[in-house]
Amino acid sequence: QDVTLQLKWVTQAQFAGYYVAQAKGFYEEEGLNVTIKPGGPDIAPTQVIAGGGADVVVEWMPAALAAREKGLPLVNIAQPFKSSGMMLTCLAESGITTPADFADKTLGVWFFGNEYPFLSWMSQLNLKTDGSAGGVTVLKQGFNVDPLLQKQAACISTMTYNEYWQVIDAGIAESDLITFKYQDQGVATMEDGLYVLEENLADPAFEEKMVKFVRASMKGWKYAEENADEAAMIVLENDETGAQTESHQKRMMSEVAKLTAGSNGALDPADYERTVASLLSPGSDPVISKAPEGAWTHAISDKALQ
Amino acid sequence: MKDTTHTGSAVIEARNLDLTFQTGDGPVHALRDVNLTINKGDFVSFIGPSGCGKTTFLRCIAALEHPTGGTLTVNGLTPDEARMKRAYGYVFQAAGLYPWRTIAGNVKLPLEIMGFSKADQQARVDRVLDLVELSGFGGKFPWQLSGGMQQRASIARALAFDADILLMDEPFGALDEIVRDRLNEEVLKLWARTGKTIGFVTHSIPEAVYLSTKIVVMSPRPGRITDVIDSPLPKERPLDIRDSREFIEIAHRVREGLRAGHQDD
Amino acid sequence: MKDTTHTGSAVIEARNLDLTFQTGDGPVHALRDVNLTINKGDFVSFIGPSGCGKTTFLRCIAALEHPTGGTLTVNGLTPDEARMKRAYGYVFQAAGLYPWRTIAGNVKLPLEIMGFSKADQQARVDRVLDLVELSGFGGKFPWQLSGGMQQRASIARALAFDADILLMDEPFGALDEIVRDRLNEEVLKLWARTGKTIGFVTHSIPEAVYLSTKIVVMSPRPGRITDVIDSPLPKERPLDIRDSREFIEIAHRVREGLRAGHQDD
Amino acid sequence: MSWLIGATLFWLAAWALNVRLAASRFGATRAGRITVAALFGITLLVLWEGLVRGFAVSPIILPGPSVIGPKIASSLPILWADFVQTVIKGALTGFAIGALAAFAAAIAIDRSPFLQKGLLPIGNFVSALPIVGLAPVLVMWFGFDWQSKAAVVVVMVFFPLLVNMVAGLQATDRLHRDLMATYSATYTQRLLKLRLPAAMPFFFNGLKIAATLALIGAIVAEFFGSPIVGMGFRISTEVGKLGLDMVWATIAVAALSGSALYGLIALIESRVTFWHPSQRK
Amino acid sequence: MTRAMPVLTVLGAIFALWYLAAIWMNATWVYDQAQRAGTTVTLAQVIPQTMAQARPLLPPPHQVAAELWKGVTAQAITSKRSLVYHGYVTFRGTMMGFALGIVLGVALAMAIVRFRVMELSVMPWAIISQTIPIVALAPMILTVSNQIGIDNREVPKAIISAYLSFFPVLVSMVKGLRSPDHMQLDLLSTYGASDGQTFRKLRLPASLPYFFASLKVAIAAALIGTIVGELPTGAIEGLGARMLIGSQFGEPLIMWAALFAAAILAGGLILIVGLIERMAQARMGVPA
Ligand SMILES: Nc1ncnc2c1ncn2[C@@H]1O[C@H](COP(=O)(O)OP(=O)(O)OP(=O)(O)O)[C@@H](O)[C@H]1O
Ligand SMILES: Nc1ncnc2c1ncn2[C@@H]1O[C@H](COP(=O)(O)OP(=O)(O)OP(=O)(O)O)[C@@H](O)[C@H]1O
Ligand SMILES: Cc1ncc(C[n+]2csc(CCO)c2C)c(N)n1
Ligand SMILES: [Mg+2]
Ligand SMILES: [Mg+2]
Repeated sequence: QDVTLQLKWVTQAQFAGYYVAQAKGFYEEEGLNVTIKPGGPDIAPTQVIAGGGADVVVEWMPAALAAREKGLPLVNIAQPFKSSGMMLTCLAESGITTPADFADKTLGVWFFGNEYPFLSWMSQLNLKTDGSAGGVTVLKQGFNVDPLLQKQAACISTMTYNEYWQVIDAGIAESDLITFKYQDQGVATMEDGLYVLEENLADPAFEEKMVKFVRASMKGWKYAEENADEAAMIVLENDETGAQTESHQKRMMSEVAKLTAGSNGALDPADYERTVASLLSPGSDPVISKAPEGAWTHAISDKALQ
Repeated sequence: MKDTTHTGSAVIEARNLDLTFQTGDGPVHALRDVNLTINKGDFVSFIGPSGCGKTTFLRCIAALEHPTGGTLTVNGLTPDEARMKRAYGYVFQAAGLYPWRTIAGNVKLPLEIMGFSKADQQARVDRVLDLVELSGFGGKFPWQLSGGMQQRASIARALAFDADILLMDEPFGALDEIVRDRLNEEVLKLWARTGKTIGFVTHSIPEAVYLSTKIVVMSPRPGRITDVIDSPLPKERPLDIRDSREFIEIAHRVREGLRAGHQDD
Repeated sequence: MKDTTHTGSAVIEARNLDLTFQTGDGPVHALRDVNLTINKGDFVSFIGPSGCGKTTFLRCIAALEHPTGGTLTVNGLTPDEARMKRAYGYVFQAAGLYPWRTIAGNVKLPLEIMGFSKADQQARVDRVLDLVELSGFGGKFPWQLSGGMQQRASIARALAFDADILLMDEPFGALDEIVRDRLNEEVLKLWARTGKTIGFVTHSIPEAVYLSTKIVVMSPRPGRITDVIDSPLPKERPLDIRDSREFIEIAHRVREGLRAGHQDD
Repeated sequence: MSWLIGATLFWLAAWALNVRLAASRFGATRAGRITVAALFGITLLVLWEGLVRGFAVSPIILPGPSVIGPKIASSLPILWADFVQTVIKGALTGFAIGALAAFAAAIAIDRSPFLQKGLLPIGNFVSALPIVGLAPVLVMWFGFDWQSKAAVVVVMVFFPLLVNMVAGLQATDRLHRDLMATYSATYTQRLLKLRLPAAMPFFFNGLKIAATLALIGAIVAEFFGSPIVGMGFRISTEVGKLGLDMVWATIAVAALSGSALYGLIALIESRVTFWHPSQRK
Repeated sequence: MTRAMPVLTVLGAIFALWYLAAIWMNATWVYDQAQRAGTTVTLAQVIPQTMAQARPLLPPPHQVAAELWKGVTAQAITSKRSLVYHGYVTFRGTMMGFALGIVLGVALAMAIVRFRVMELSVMPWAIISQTIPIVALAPMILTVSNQIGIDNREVPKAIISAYLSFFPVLVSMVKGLRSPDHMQLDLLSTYGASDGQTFRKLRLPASLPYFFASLKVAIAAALIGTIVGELPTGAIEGLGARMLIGSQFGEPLIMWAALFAAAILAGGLILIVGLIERMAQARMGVPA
C-alpha cells in the first residue's frame, strides 16, 4: 500500500519520527510503502494535498483550520507534537522584557500560513500589526536569523529546536537573549499534526491505511525520542541537500523530543479547543471566523494505538 | 512613341503594359503603356534614369511583379507559367551569393531546387564555373573572392540550368571600369556562343551601346519607353569599337534620349 | 616612373611616400614610393583599379592614415598640423550623413565643432544647401532623401567651412549617369568659382578626363603612380567636350595606362 | 463538459476571425493589430476558464479568470500598496540607479582601452550569471525594506546595460569616425555628437532586457525577507494561505506593470532613436 | 598575454576591493561581540577575526575558495555533500530547460514567420509572458504538474527554465528567419522554388547565425530559471537548494560556495555554447 507524506519543511530532525519509521522498517512491517516528500519555502502542504500530491501532510493547526474554512476539508488524524516550539527571541539590548514592551518595536514573523499564532497573540495583546503608532512593525522574516544578528529586528520568530540555536551558534550568549514561548504565553497553537482529506476518510481502505501509517509513525517518533542521536543521523542520511550538519541535527532532535514527549499520537481535545479559541479571539483580523466542526477525529489514532 | 512590334520569333511580347504600385502615400505609376517585342537571340539593353521602371519591367518578365494592365507573354505563355518551365536565369545587381554556401554550392542551388541529378549537378557546376573562368574556386566561400569574381559566380549560377532567357539587372554596377570591360567582353562571347535572349539593365551608355542589338531608352514618372534603337554594330565587337564614329553616334543618340527624359522633372 | 616635382605654389607634396599595413596575414604594401606635387587650384583625379591605394593616399593627405616612409607636407605643414587648421573638406565615397540629424543639422555639424557663431552657422548652411540645390530640404532626415540628394548634402557639408583643400573619394559612384553629369558640371563650376584645390578619386575614365587639370593613374600591389597626365582641356568645359577628339585621346591614354596596370596580375 | 466544448468552440471561432482579420487590410493597421492581439488574449482567458470549469479544478489550485477578476476589483488598495512598494520603490528605483550607473561607467571606461579590455570580458561573464542568487545576501546587507530589493535590481541590470552601452559606444561607423577626425573634433565633441547618439539603440536594447529582469529581481528578493507589503510578500504569503485568487491578482498586476514599463521604454526608444532603420517604416 | 593582462589587473583590483569590503563589513560583528563581552579590540586584532568568521557578512575570497574546494574534493562526487553532484543536478535541469526552450522558441518563430495571424496574436503575448514573475508561478507549476500526474520534480524546474530561455531564441529566430533580403528571396522565386524549399535552402541557413547568437543568452536564462526553480520547488537538490539551505541554516559559506559554483557552471556553459557557435560558423564559411 502506497502512502505519500508531504512534510511542512525541508528534511530535518523536526520530522525525525517519519524518517526513523522509514529507516527502521516500521512502515514496511505494516505493509506500507511510504514516500516522504520534503517541503520547502514555497510548498504549502495544504495545496499539495488539495492537488492530490500527497495522502497525508504534516501541517500546523492554524493553517489547516484556515484551509478548512477556505473549503479544503482537512481533518487532523494524529498529533505527534504535544507542545508548541515556537517563540519570539529578542535581543536583551532592545530593552524588551515583557510582551508589553513590543509596542513600537520591529518583530520578525514567518508568513506563508505560519503567521496565525502571532496574529492572534498580538490581537490578544491589543497591539496593532498594520504599522500604526503604538503597534508593532512586522517584518516578513526570511529563512534565517540574520535580522536579529544585523539588529534589523528587535525580536524574531524562532523554533526552540532550530533557529534559536542558530542565534546561539552565531555567538550571542543566552544571557543576551530574552525569549517568549507561545506555550508560556498561553497562545500556543498545535504544530506538526497529521492531516488528511475528509472525503478520503469515508473510504475504509484508506482509513485502514492511515491507521497503519499513524501506528508506524508513532513508533518511529517514540524510537526517535529515545535514540536521539541515531535518529539525527538517519535524518542526515535523508538530507538530499547535504548541507545539514550533524551537531545541529542532534541538538534539534533532542529539542524536538521535548515537544513530542507527552503525546501518544492522539490529539488532546483540550489542546484543540485552546487553539481554536486563540484563533477566534477578538481582534481586527481573526484567523477563522467561526469554530470549525469535524476538524479532527480520534477514529484513526484510537485504532492505531490499541 | 514608336511601336516596336515585330512578328516572327518573338520571345517576349509586352502590349500596353501598365503597373501601378499601391504605397503608403498614394499609388506609384511605375510602368505605363509599355509596348515591346524581344526576339529570340536579341541582346536588349534597358537604360534610363533612376526610378524609371527598368527593374520593374525585368521583374514583370520574371513574374516577380504582376502588371496591373496590358498583356505580357513569354514564349507565348504567361510569365508565371514560363517560370515554372525554368525559362529564366536572373542576375541581380549585387551578386547576392548565399554566404553560407561555397561558390560551387551557390551555383548548385538552382539545380538542387529544380531536381537535377547529383551527377548532372556536378557536371553543370564544373562547366559553368569554367565558362566564367572560376574553375578552382568552387570550394571557396563568397567573401574569399573579389567583387568581380563574385559577380561572375552569380552569372554562372544563372547559366547553370540552361534558361532560354537571361535577365541581368545592372550586373556590373559595382565594378571598376577595367574589370567591367573584361566582363562585358565575356558576356558578349557567351551570348554569341549560346544564342540566348538577354535582357540587360545598365546605367552606362557605353556599356549599353557596346553590348546590345537593341537599346531601350526609358523615362520616368510614369515609366515609359521613349526610344528603341536598333544597333547597326556587327556581332563581332572588339573593345576599341567604342572609339568608332558609329559607336559615338549611337551613344550620342542614347544620351540625347536620356536627357530628354530628365528634362521632364 | 615620372617625377612630378614642381616648384611654386605647391599645396601638397609627397616625396617617396610609403605605406604598409600590418594585417593578420602579413603586411600589405598599399603605397610605394609615391611622388606627387599638387599645386594651388589644381583639380587632380586619381584613377586606378580597385585596391591600388587611391583611398589610402587621400586618407594620408587628410591625416587619417600615417605613412610608414617618405614625407608628405600640406601647405608646408604635416597633415596633422594642417588638419588642426581645418585645411580639409573630405567627401567620402558613401554620403555618411548622421541619421539622427536633419540635413541642415548634418551640414551644421562641422561648424558646431569648429565653433562658428550661431548666426554664421545658419547663414553658411543656407548658402551651401543652396549651392547644391537642396534649399528646402534642410529639415528632412537623410533617409527621406534619394541617394543623389544625400551625396549632395555630404558635399555641402564639406563645403560649409571653407577648407582650402577638398578631398572627394568616389563621391558619385552610386549615381546614375545623368545625375552624375549634372553634379560633375556643378563641381566644375564650384571649383572655377572658389579656386579650391581638389583631390578626386573616381573609377570613371570620362569623369576623370572631364573634370581634371591633372590625372593620376595608379596601379596596384604595391600601389604606385604609373602615369600623371596634365590635361590640355580648357577651364571652361561644356558637357559635349566629351565628344571632342582631344577628350577621346586623353581618355584613350588613361585607359591604356589602366590596362597596363591590370596586366600585372 | 459543456464548458470545455464551449471554450473550444470559442477558440476556433476567434482563431478563424483572427485569420480573416490578419489577412485583411484592417489587420495591417494599428487598431487591427491591437484587435487581433486582444482577441487572442481573450481567447486564452476563455480557454482557461473553460478548462478550470470543465475539469472542475479546485480554486485552491488554479482559480479561473472569473474569480480573479472580481478579486482584483475588490483588492485595489492592497494591490496598489504592493505595487508602490515593489514596483515603484524597489524595481524602478533600482532600475534607475542601475541604468544611470551603467551609463556613467560605460562612458568612464570608454576612455580607457585598458579598462575596456579588462572589464568587458568580466562584464560579459557577470551578465550571464544567475544574479538572483545574490538576493539573500543583499537582503542581509541592505535590510528588509525596498533598499535591498533595489540593490538586487541594480546588480541585475547593471552588467547587461554596461555591456550593451560599451558596445554601443564602439558601434560607430568608421566613416562617421573619420569625418570627426577630419574636423579635428575633441573627445567630448566626438562623444556628444557622434558616439552617444550612435549608442542609443544599443542602450535601449539593454534597457528592454533589463526591464523584465528588474521586476523578477525585486519580487524574488522579497522572498528572502520584506516588510508586510509588496508583491513578492503577497505572493509568498497568499500561496501559504491558499489565497490563489490573490496570487493571480498580484501576478496580473506584475504582468501589467512589466508590460507598461516595457512599453514605456519602447516608446521613449522610438522617440530617441527615431532615425534607426528598425524604427522607420 | 596582451589580452589577459587587463583582465587580470581588473580581477586583481576586484579581489583587493573584496578583501577591504570583507574587513569593513565583518568588523561590525567583531566590535559588537567585543561590546557584548565588555572588552575592546584594536584594529590589528579585528582584521584577522574578519578573515575567518563562521557566519561572515561577506566571506573573503580565500574562505569561499576553501569552501568550494571542500565541496568539490572532500567527498565522492556522487555524495549529496558534493558540489559536483549538485552542480550536475542543476546542469541537468538547465539542459532540459534549455532544450525545451530551444524547441519552443524555434517552433514558435517558424509559425510566426510563416503565418501572419501567429505573429499578430502570439508575439505581443510572448513579450507579456516575460513580464510575469516566473517565481510566482513556480509553486503553481509544481502543484498543477503534480495534479496531472507528473511527479518528477525535474519537470516543473525544466518548465520554469524553458519559460525564461525560449524568449531570446524566439526573438532571434524571428529576426533570423526574416533576415533574407528581397533579392535572395526573389532569386528562389525565379527558380520556382516551393515554400518548403525556400525555408530549407534560404531561411533556415540564413537564421543560423542569429540562432547561435541567441543561445548564449538562452543558456544563461535557462540557468537562472533552474536556480530559481530550485529555490522554492522543494529545495531538495541542486545549487539553488544549496543556496537556500545555506541561508536557512545560517551557513553563509555554503551559500557563497553554491553561488560561485553556479558562476563557474555559467562560465562553462557559455564557453561551450561559444565553442559550438564557432564550430558552426566555421562550417558555414564565416570568416574567422
Ligand atoms: N515594391 C514597390 N513598391 C512601391 N513602389 C515601387 C516598388 N518597386 C519600385 N517602385 C517604384 O517604381 C518606380 C520604378 O522603380 P524601378 O526599381 O523599376 O526603377 P529602376 O528604373 O530600376 O531604377 P534604378 O535605376 O534606380 O534601379 C520607382 O519610382 C520606384 O520607387
Ligand atoms: N586599414 C587597412 N588595413 C589593412 N589593409 C588595408 C587597410 N586599408 C586598405 N588596405 C589595403 O590597402 C590597399 C589599398 O586600399 P585602398 O582602399 O586605398 O584602395 P582603393 O584604391 O581606394 O580601392 P577602391 O577603388 O576599391 O576603393 C588594398 O589592398 C587594401 O586591401
Ligand atoms: C516560507 C516559510 N517561512 C517560514 C516558515 C516557518 N517554518 C515552519 S516550520 C519551520 C522549520 C523550523 O525550523 C519553519 C521555518 C515556513 N514554513 N515557510
Ligand atoms: Mg533598378
Ligand atoms: Mg577606395
